[in-house]
Amino acid sequence: MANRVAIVSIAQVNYKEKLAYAPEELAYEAIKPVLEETGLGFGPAYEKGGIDASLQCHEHSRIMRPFSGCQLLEAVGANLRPDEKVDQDGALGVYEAVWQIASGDFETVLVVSECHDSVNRHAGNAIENLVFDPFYHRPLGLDNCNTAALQATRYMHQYGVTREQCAKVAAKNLKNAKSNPLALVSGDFTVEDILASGFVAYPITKMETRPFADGACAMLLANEERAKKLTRKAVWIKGLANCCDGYFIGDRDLAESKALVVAAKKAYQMAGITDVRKEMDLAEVTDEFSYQELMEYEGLGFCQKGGGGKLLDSEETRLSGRLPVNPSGGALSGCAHTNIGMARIFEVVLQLRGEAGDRQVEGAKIGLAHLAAGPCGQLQQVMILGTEP
Amino acid sequence: MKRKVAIVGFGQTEMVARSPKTKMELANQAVRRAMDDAQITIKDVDEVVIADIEFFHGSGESEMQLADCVGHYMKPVMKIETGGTVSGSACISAVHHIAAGACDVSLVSATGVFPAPPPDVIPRGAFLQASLSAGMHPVWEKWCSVGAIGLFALMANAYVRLSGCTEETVAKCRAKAARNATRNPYAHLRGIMTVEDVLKSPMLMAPLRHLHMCPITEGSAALIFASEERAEKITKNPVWVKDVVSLHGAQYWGALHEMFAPKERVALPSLVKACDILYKRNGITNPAKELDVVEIYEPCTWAELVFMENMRLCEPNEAWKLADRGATEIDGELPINPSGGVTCTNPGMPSTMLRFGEVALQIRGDAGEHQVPREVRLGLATGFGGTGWTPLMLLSKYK
Amino acid sequence: MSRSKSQGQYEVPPSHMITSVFMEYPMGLFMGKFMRELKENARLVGMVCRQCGHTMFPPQALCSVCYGENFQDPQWVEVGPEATVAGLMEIKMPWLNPWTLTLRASQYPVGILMVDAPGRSPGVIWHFIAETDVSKLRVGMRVKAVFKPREEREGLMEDILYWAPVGE
Amino acid sequence: MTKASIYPSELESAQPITVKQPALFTNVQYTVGATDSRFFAELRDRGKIMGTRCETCDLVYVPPRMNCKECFSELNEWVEVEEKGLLVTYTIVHEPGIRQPMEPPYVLGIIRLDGADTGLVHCLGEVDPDHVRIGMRVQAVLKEEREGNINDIRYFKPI
Repeated sequence: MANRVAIVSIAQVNYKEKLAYAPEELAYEAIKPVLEETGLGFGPAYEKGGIDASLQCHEHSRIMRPFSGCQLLEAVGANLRPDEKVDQDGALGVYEAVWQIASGDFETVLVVSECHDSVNRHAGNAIENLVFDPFYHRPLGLDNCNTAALQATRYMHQYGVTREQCAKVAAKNLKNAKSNPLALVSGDFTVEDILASGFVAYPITKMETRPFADGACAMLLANEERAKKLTRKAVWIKGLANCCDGYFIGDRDLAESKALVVAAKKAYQMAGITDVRKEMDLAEVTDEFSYQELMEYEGLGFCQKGGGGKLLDSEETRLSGRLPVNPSGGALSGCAHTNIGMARIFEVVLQLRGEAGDRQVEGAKIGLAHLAAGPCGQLQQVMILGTEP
Repeated sequence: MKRKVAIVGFGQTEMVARSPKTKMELANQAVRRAMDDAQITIKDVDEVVIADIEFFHGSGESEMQLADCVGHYMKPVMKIETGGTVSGSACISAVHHIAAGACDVSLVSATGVFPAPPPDVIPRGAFLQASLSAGMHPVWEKWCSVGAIGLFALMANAYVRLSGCTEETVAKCRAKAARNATRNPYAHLRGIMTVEDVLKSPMLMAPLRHLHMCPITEGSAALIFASEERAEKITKNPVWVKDVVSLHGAQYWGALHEMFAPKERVALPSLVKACDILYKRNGITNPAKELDVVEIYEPCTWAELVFMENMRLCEPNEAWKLADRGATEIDGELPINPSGGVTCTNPGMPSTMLRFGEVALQIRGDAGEHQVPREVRLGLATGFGGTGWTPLMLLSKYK
Repeated sequence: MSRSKSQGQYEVPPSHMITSVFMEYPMGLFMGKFMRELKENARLVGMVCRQCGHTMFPPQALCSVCYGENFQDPQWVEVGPEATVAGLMEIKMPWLNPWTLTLRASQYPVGILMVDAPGRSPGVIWHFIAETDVSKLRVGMRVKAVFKPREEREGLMEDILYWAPVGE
Repeated sequence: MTKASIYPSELESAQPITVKQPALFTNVQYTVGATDSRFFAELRDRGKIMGTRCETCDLVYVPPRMNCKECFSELNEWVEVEEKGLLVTYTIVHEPGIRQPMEPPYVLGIIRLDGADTGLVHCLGEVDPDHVRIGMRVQAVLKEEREGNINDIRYFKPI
């Protein structure tokens, strides 16, 4: 990238239920460590030196409150200061902040993502149903899970991927999560345990879905000059891209993600990556449902089309493998909805800073953080991060 | 900004109280008109920024729903959700993307469609007022639902008390808006209105009468931004984005006491501060002289007067005198809201973008019957929303 | 395959979505204390920012004005129960009760109240004024909160019945 | 990273307070637009399933679309497609949820009708969930009394 941008500080709270805390209180638990680490504060608007701007990520449809950005204003120091609200995953907030800084308008931007999944614990699948078409799809009770199941069946049928291979993704990630103190669920589970956890929608079982959680994540991004002054552990954004597929799931070939292929190609090009399998040290991908990780191996070019199951079986993507995927335990170990992608970036940054504790990937210098959002992963985003600009 | 950015296309649908079209159909129509205006096709568009508060549509994740009809299928998309400011914030996002080199052509789309329960279950007006109030704190402020009307009634009261502005002058101001809207084929409330018509309209909350408050409008708008190199290829008349400033506020309306319970002058703090910053950054010392046209986001008639003062277009408590002598008319010395403004058309999500787009039309000289009759070189557009937030865009004919 | 060209809109009923969905909002630690005090003691509590003296009403962990932290040793203060009317709204339209989604109307006007507080700014609240004849009300008049009896209070703003004018 | 909370223990030890409110949009009507109204009117009045065709891309969209997402051209050529088609994919829904057209467990599928290039999402009936296979032929079963919505198709059944 011509105008270099780095992530200079990160913090995240764990994923336990936090109904005792208001959204701004929860968010500030993640913001405070960032302020402490960088020693920065919220100065007068459009004056350089402190935190220039804030960017909130909060999906208002998940809390049924429009302009939900209002809630976090105090915590992100937004009163009479520049502030933006991305109504999508925190990963898109990081994407937006990168361009805000690269545009030259701001030098530092604080990105905060907050989500209480427990707010809608009485709402069942109603919130997810609202994403679908009000004429053709909502009346059929569609939600994220049963549409994901439609995709899973198609994908498995197309490429002969087995239910055991999907369950193995969950087993791998939950095992990785054992050394992640933020994780909600972790442990040594067998493929049989996971397959026996009961169907949510065939072929997806309960343990193959993301446990709902409450969480907040904060990151400070800075331009090159400021980043170098603020930290010796800057993690650089080397490439980033997102791409949106069509809305009607019946239009799409659900066995592959065209949008991911487009996003990955663009991000690799920006980062100067020619052979992702050789060059990438680790990847954090969205595994809201276990089968997604296998499809994403393919879309990201870690293997050939249809080779996701085999790549997993080769053990290359486990923690000690050549290309560890989801060393954090992924979303399958628990994640709040709006944080799914941002938590992936968080883990990659932690790994590249060498602060991942027992799950540290030795010598990690370049990592990939991926987000899939929307019905059957309609929106895909790829971000390449590195220890060198 | 690292690169120059220009507006190259603007499109809007007809604005009506209730549209027979779906949100997707309206969005598609506005996007087509913006692309026709720029004479480009969807292939020329690199990315889309969606401005939406899909809560008002009873939906979720609307950037997914709009993919096929707005045109970000197989393209990058970003969705911004602030408040009434949302399309302004989204335009600023697009400007950032282009300035940073993320893309060369960015399309911003905003659509306001307001489905409601069957009228015998809940009347539409009360329901929409409740949807606005749903943005407030669930215990502290939401319960009594005074919302925007309450806030602006208080502001109007305070302004009358401090400035001595008469009800006739404000009605005159409203009649000016109606006159301008009548010349704007896309405006919602069109038709000549007399001072008497305004003064006879039902009282909502004294001194705010029905005609003083913005209507509920359904419609869509789209703006296309491009980098310097592309803009000059696309059009002979790019409208250059000189600067953008955006300021937010506090969570509770209580922080806006300078607006509804002021001591000397009514002030929207974010607007005062944002204008100070923008003028300073751009060397504007006498905004009333230097700006050729201003589009203000005025949710009620009084807001136009108050915001003029906050923008330093005149002395505090003096705006009504300017309006009274016709200075803010389309052919006056400082034309304000030649489009008819928000009191004549308020589709919610696209409202701020309409201000930006209308200034662009004026600078291009393409505003047709509501064109300001002089050379328009520099124009300023404001937005309003959330708990008193302000996005500003300064647009210029010259680079 | 039969083919025909499109002609305008067809009459079909709207897509009608009925769902009964409840959301559970977390009020938070600081708002929680406000609600408990209101319910149990009919007291209005706020905070005064330790950094800038701004009155935070309702209480907040972080100051709206100076973004200062106020959670270590928060400066709790009693706010009210008296207030000065700063503005009046005579609500002429019925509005929706967010707890039941049914219409309600009030015989009382709503006032924007500057509640007495020890900080450098007043607490701001909007609430009913117990006077149906608006001509008797004026900006600057003093009012006092009248609470529901203990057994009817739930910790909500509705626990205050209205604000009654204080005799001068 | 998991430090003790930053907030006063006096507040944290209290019972958390939440408020339960109904979501506002619990009863809402969506106006059916120009394209969709024709689909539902034809389904109701003639029992036919219609799509729109993009001449440039030679694609037939079911449900009908106002514009082709590939080339963005406006679509106004209507074509009737068959009531029979191929099951592209399916799932067996086990979790109860809102607006489900049947009691779980039930089968939800995507059906590519003969003459269409896209799939229609709907549920399957008159079938043992364990016997559902991708690629099986299915046929729409319409309601006798139709109102003009997607549930006028009761379900698809195997042929």
